[in-house]
Amino acid sequence: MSEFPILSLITFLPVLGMIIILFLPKEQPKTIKYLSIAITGLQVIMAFVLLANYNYGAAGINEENSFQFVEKFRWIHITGISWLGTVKVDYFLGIDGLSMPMILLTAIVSFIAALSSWTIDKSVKGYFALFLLLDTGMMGVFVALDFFLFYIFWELMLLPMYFLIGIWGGPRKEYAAIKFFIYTLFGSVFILLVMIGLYFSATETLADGSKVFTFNMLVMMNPANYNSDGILSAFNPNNLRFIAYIALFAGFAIKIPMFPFHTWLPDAHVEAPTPISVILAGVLLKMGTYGILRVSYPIFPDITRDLMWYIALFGMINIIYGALVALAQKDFKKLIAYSSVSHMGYVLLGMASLTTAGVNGAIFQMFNHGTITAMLFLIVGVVYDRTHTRGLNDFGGLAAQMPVYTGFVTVAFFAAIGLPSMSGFVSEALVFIGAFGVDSIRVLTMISTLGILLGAGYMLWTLQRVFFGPLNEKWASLNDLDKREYAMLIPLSVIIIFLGVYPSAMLDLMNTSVNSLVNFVSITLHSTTLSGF
Amino acid sequence: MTFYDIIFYLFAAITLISALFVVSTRNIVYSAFYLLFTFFGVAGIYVLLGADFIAVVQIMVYVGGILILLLFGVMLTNKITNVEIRTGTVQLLPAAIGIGIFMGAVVAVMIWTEWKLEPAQIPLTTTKDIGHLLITDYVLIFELLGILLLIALIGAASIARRDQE
Amino acid sequence: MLQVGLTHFLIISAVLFSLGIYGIVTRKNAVMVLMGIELVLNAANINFVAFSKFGNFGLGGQVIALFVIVLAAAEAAIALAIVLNIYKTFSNVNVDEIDHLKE
Amino acid sequence: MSESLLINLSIIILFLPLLGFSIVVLLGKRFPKLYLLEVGILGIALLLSVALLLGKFTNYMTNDIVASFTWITMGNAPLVGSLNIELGIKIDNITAIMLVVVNLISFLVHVYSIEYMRGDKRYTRYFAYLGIFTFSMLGIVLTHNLLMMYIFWELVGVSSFLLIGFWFEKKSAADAAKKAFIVNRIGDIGMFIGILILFTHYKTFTFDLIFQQIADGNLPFGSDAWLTAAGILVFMGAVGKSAQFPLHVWLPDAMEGPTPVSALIHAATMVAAGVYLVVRIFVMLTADAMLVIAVVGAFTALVAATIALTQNDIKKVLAYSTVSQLGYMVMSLGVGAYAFAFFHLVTHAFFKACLFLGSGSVIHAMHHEQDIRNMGGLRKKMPITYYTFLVSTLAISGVPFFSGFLSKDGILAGTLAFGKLTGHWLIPLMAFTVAALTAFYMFRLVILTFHGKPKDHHKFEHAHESPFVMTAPLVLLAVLSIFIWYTPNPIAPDAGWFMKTWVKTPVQVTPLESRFNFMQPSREEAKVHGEVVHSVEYSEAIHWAHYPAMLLSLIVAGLGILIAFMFYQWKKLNADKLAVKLQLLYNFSLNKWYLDEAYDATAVHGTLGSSKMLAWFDNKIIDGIVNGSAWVTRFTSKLSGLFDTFVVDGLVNFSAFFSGFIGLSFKRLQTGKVQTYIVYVVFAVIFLLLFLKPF
Amino acid sequence: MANTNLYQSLSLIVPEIVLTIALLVLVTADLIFHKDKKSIPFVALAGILLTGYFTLIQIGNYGFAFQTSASAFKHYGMFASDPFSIFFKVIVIVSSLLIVFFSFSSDEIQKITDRIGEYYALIFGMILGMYFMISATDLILIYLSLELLSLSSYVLSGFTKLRDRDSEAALKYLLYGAVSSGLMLFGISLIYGLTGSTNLYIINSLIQSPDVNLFTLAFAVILIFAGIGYKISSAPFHFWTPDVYEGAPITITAFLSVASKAAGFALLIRFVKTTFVSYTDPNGMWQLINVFDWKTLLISISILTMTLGNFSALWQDNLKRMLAYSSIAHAGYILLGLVVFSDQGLKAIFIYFAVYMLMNLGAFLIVMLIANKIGSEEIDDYNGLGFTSPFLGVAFTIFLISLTGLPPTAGFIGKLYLFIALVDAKMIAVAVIALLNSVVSLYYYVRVLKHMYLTSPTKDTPAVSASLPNTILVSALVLATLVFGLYFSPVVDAAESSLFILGL
Repeated sequence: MSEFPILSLITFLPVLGMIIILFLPKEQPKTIKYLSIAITGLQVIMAFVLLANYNYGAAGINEENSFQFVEKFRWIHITGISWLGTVKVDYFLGIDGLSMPMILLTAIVSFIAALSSWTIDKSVKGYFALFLLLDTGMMGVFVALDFFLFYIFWELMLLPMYFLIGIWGGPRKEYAAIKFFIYTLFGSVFILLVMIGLYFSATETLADGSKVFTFNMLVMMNPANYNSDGILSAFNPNNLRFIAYIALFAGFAIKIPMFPFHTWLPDAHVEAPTPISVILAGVLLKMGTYGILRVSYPIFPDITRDLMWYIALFGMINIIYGALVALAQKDFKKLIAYSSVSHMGYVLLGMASLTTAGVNGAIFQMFNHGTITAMLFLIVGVVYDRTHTRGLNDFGGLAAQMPVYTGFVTVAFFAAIGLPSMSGFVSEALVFIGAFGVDSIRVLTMISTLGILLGAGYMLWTLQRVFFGPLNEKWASLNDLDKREYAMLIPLSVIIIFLGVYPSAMLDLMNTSVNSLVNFVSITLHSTTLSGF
Repeated sequence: MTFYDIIFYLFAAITLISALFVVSTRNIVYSAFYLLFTFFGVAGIYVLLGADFIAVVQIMVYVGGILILLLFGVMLTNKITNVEIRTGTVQLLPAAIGIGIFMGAVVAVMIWTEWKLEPAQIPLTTTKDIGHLLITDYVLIFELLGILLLIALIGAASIARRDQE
Repeated sequence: MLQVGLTHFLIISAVLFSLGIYGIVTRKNAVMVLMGIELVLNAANINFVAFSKFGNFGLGGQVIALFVIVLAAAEAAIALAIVLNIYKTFSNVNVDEIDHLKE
Repeated sequence: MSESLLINLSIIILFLPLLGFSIVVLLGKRFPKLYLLEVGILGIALLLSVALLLGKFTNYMTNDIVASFTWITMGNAPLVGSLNIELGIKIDNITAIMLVVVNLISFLVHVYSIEYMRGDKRYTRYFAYLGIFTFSMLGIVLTHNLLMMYIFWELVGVSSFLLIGFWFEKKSAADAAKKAFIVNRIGDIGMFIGILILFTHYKTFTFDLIFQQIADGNLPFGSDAWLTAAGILVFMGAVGKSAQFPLHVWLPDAMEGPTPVSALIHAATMVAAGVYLVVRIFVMLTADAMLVIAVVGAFTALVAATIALTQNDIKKVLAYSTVSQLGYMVMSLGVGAYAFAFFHLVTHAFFKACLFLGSGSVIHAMHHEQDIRNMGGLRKKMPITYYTFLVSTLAISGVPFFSGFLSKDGILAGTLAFGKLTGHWLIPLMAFTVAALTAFYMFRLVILTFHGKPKDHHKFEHAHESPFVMTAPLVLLAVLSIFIWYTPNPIAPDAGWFMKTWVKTPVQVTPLESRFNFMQPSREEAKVHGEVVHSVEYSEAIHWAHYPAMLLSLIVAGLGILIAFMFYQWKKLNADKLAVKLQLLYNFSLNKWYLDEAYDATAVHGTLGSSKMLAWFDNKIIDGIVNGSAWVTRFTSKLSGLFDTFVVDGLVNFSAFFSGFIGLSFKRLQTGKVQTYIVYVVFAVIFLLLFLKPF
Repeated sequence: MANTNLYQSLSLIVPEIVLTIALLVLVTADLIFHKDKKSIPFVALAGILLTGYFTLIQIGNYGFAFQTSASAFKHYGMFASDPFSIFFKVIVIVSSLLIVFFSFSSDEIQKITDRIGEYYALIFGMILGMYFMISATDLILIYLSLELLSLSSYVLSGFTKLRDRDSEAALKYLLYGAVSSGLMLFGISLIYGLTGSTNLYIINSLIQSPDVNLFTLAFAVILIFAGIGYKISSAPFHFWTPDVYEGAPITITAFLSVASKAAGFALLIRFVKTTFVSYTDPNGMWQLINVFDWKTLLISISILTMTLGNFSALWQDNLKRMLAYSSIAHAGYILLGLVVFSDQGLKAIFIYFAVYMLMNLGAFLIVMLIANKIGSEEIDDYNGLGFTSPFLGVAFTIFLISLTGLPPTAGFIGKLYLFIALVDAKMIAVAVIALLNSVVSLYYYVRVLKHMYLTSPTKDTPAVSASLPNTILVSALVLATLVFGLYFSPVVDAAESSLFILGL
């Protein structure tokens, strides 16, 4: 364990940057932009420092001593007159195989998004201040191990996001922003409720032997810590674990977004400025699935097992539904938004399998979708910056005019389709391998494979409509990519291809944790026979 | 029926009938005068209840103070040239229904409740005892009431006085 | 029934109370509304005095009644001041027409 | 040569084209001459693969050389144990031969393209694409497991997509590219599910490990039905890639790509990958699966042949011919004639590449005229092209002394034997019909193109023989279509070294009861892996079928050629009149059995329609009541009545509406009249009293 | 009453005495310096600070004052000084302090400098009323202190006389208040009839006997509740609130929405706890005497209140009015703390109030500062203000977010503890309704943000900048809102130690 509080640093560095920015005069937009890029860049470096010192063999999940870079301080500790009044909230950060990929993703996507924010010219100061605050919120969610802390970070991003969409967004930005806000808040109040319920159901035994209620997630994962009469305790015959699970799941599902809670996504994406779309699709959506894996799964393994089939069902619906709706879109960004719905379905499906391959695939897919979709949105941004339109039918033949750009587009599109040698393929394949191995969801998996076909359908159709065919004369003077755009697109392409060829670079990170998680969820308490792996 | 009863019914009738006129007469000045009778009636009831001091206070404060204030209010807020100072009424029907039900409920409560009844000796004059109570048991309230009056004075004065312009 | 007891006084107070409320909600003129309020307070006072007599609660009830009377005076003073103020701004004191603040 | 050297060699061969691709893509803009590097690389690859072939055949004729590494480790998975995904290379004789074939044709196409594509504005890119294709194709050839097969399978799909859509400014080209990719994906899904079934059960993708377990009696999910299903599903991949009915529709459209590409990808190599896949999984095919494969192959061959009869585009004819021939190979595998299928794959690769390149030469000469009705008489203008084309035509028609005769004859014998052993006589019947049709339409093509009088004199005047870099590959390929390379005896296909020593039918691993009876080797034969595997019964049947098949095939081929001459050369018969007489059949054939239209009406429109409906549903219903559209939606939903129950109003929007409604009603309470408020209070007191019911 | 007792009693009401003296000094000062009244606010400030000081040193000095001589329950007085009361008194005095600061810079108040003495005197009257309300354990004292508070507020809400709406607010408040207190008085008289006493403790012990008439008791309680409910503006007794809040000067609106409400809640809690609770079990759950179904009443009232408040607020275009409805909604949330009938719930109320004071006063302060400049509280006039006045915009954003109850602001902690109490009492359904309500509330709070930030500023959009003192004041409130959102131990500790209510 490192003595150096690197997790705190990586989380709060952006806030520091935000404070500096707030003191900078707003007449110096360049300084602000450089500073933000530097800060996010530093974050990337730190993420890689983490990676370099990462112990691949430590599992995490439910064992505190196998978490890494742990920082645990007493944050709020109130000793009440009665046992009930005691409140314990720890400042508890730590990472394991579930969070490490997400930290990398957040750092990288934030950096790219910061680069992509260069074109912002309205209220630059406010924009980057909010942007960095958002960054902290996202990073915090992935490193927090105390539920309370987790929730605070979770909610912390709402407001910056609202403003970032609402102020710098498109024509219907107000509607999209409030829709995003309300939807996610609606989801998070359920999370809050379950959090409180859990708080009352599990107690932590302190060093002095006294028992206190706590928000520590790891404590909540151990069935032995539950009181016999806690409302969310499995020992309590009248427990509300099922309902709580549904509520928690709904809260996370809205973020994913899972059908039928997905309708905020297209609006938010379409209206958001490019970098924010990138962040939204690249990182925010992952928080939903991450939450399920981090919170729902280990705390409610019993219910998870019971509901496996339904999660898989929703995964399947997401895949097929998202793809079909994407097929009908005429707006470039909307199309990609719906493709996100479809792709997040794979994550759900993989998670639902509760198998090593499936969960590995799911997390890997989270990372890959983050990079791929980020790239897709950047691509839309590139063309939108030049033409100020996103209508798929307004283009045509851009490949001839912008060959390099089209090259990147092809990489991104084929990655989205799940072409082998690109990262998306490995994760989707693992998801299918995992899900197919489970008897109960095999049929759903088979139906889900249709998503591969439909995905190819809408992506290639888009490719054809926008880039192929005769060149639309309107765009005969478009320039190909500039240096900044290269700087955004090249790293992502490299990541996508590198992980497609050498997926172990990422998979090894999470492997131990995933096995531990699967083991924990599928075997603890009462083991059910699961065929597959 | 004893004499006491007859007196009671007399005062009761004065109180209630005049109260009814208070709330139903359209002429405000008449209303104010009917209110005078109501207050007298209530004072009589106090006497019947052995509360002589209260009865006196009732007459002095209510009739001598509040009623005069109200009359001032009537005069100041209406043009005197208008002989008949009339006022309209609003939402008679819903009010009548609601209040009817309400009155039914209250009266029912009053009748059906078994109140604590205990024959007791009430001293003929209560002034001294009330005075004693005011500076012992109720001293806090008594003092507070004083401040309340001060505040009321300040408040009424400050809000009613003409602005210096 | 005819023998006058506690209930008789209470009924008077109940009716007086209700009439007071009736006056409050039906009269347009603010001063009239104030008269209704006075009726309500009187009704409560009758209760206090009657209870203290028939329940042998001592003189507490009478003292309370005394307080209420004083309070009523104070309230009336302030009320009249406000009504005068209203008259200055609205040129009338019809409660139902003073409804600029709504929704 | 040691094993590790062979492995290293194969790896070098595999990655050389990728290297070329990367260099050309990254630097092609700055150094336009880099295409030569790509050509050179292919040349080296060809030399190396020949070396590899020699090494393999000299030292390890009967051994397979395998090397693998762990690509993904998933550690010690709960309930499963250690879980890894391995990738690797397996070099057996088939691989070695395929390497040479692929590299040879690819090299020739590269050379050919130097001239053919000259002047194109994306000239270097073209060569880059060819490189990535070659890399992907070699990956398919070399793989020792299903996953890698799938990976490269998709990669060739993409290269094919890029090359078909190379002239993406043409809408038809872009359409064709998309169609090819998507239609292929349909098959790929099946293949993927098949792979999943196998992996789920065996926890490995490696062919040999899977086969070993099947041979040990460990069937997927314990039933041979699953094994059959897995076989058929994996075969679906081949249906897509090898353009088998009903997924063959993409291949003719793929002719929108440059002609050398058609030669390389859509005739010789990629489309044969499907056949190669079936060859690879041949040992695990059950009787049912084989029957399905045989029927699909035979039907494809027939359908494509009938369509080819009436096509007027030179490349379309060849495309349908390719489909037809691929059907032949697939059918051959289905009937158990494993070695002949592979043999035909090789021979077909050469002569069909030659035909395509020849047609390219013609098109080049005719300034991109592709309609054979506008050609004619080119024999004199382009003699080299003509003669190489003729040689290849003879080969494909099954005329003795040419390679096609050898492989085709074997297949026909196989079908006959199959008919005899199983009673499925329809398959040989179709096979022979196809043979006749093939001879007919191929000669129709030759006659209309090269014989007779020129129809378009202007173009004819300008036509000329192609330059050396184009004709040299033609000649080489034509030479390779002669029997001598495969067997010393021109009428005994299985007498030659190709069939005797190089390629042998492997022992099936499926349970005995789910195999065809005749696929069960006698006990002694089974002992020696890789030796003769057919049962005595089957060998006898083949032997019996050999001469009748040869005779029959000669007759039908001759008949086909004769009729073609009657119609087009000597004009003894009038094709147009016949077409009018058989209007219905003619149109059916000309319009490709209306399959494209049928797909368009059902699958394409169905998907697009449902996607539009869902999008509408998503936008209007799920997202529901949005600001102004709230009332409209409600109104329409009321009108239709149908959707009313389905109004899964977006929660937010619904609640927005709902809260607005509540808010408005509350708002109305606030009248601004204080007496009203007091009335509320009085009512509230009464109500609360009743509500609490304290009595 | 024995004289020995009097001294002890006096020691318990020191803050009230100081307050009274301050009031008198203020009035005197007003008379003396009638030419130049600049010093008056500082006298008031000093009085409040002194009172605050004496309130704080009262911690630890707990007991009953003014015990009734004639009673058999001699040790119960009509005034209780206990941790509970100190907490609420601190809330009241801190908000009073803030209100005085507000008044310094309020344009409305600056325009009535000639009557500034009366203004502060009346505020002191309010404070005194609240102080007694918080500590009173006798129904008559309750009634009179409530009236003292009310009378002062009636006058203050119409004090400035600058616009029609001032006097209208005063009249409405007066009539509504008079009727409500009349009802309450009638209810008190019935209780007096049933028990023969107005002392809450005596009533408590008497209604535990089985012969009490439940219907009459319920009737009386509901009437009394009407009086208290009007003070805390819970539905359906809230109707005056929006009109008065909109009409009154902002300082008074703010004061009413926090301090007056706090006093009302203190009164309600003490009334319920001392009168209707038989004992508190070791888990901190209060055991209600089975004479009145407080639980049902309060649950329905609180749900109704928050729903009505939130949903009505959706449609408001005037910020003061919107905040009025929002304060109604908050009253609903706070009532939930009482609904659980446990120490946990009480603690939640404490925390909520502390937090609510900060954020609500902060919001009002900003509305006031902006109104000073643009002369309007209409939401449409806020278009683009976030850009032209970044400091106030950000501060307002934080207050509104806190009012919504989102982390990392103090508002979240308030809500969190409330829900903790609810979940602890297994009242999940109620908690869900409350949570959904807070989602609804997001709409209208964010609507303000929308106008401030999502609408671009025009040329006419003024730049509002705060003076240095106001900047400090706003910053302090913002800081407190954020700090308590992240480190809430002090608040919770304070609440924890204030749980004790004298009596049972």
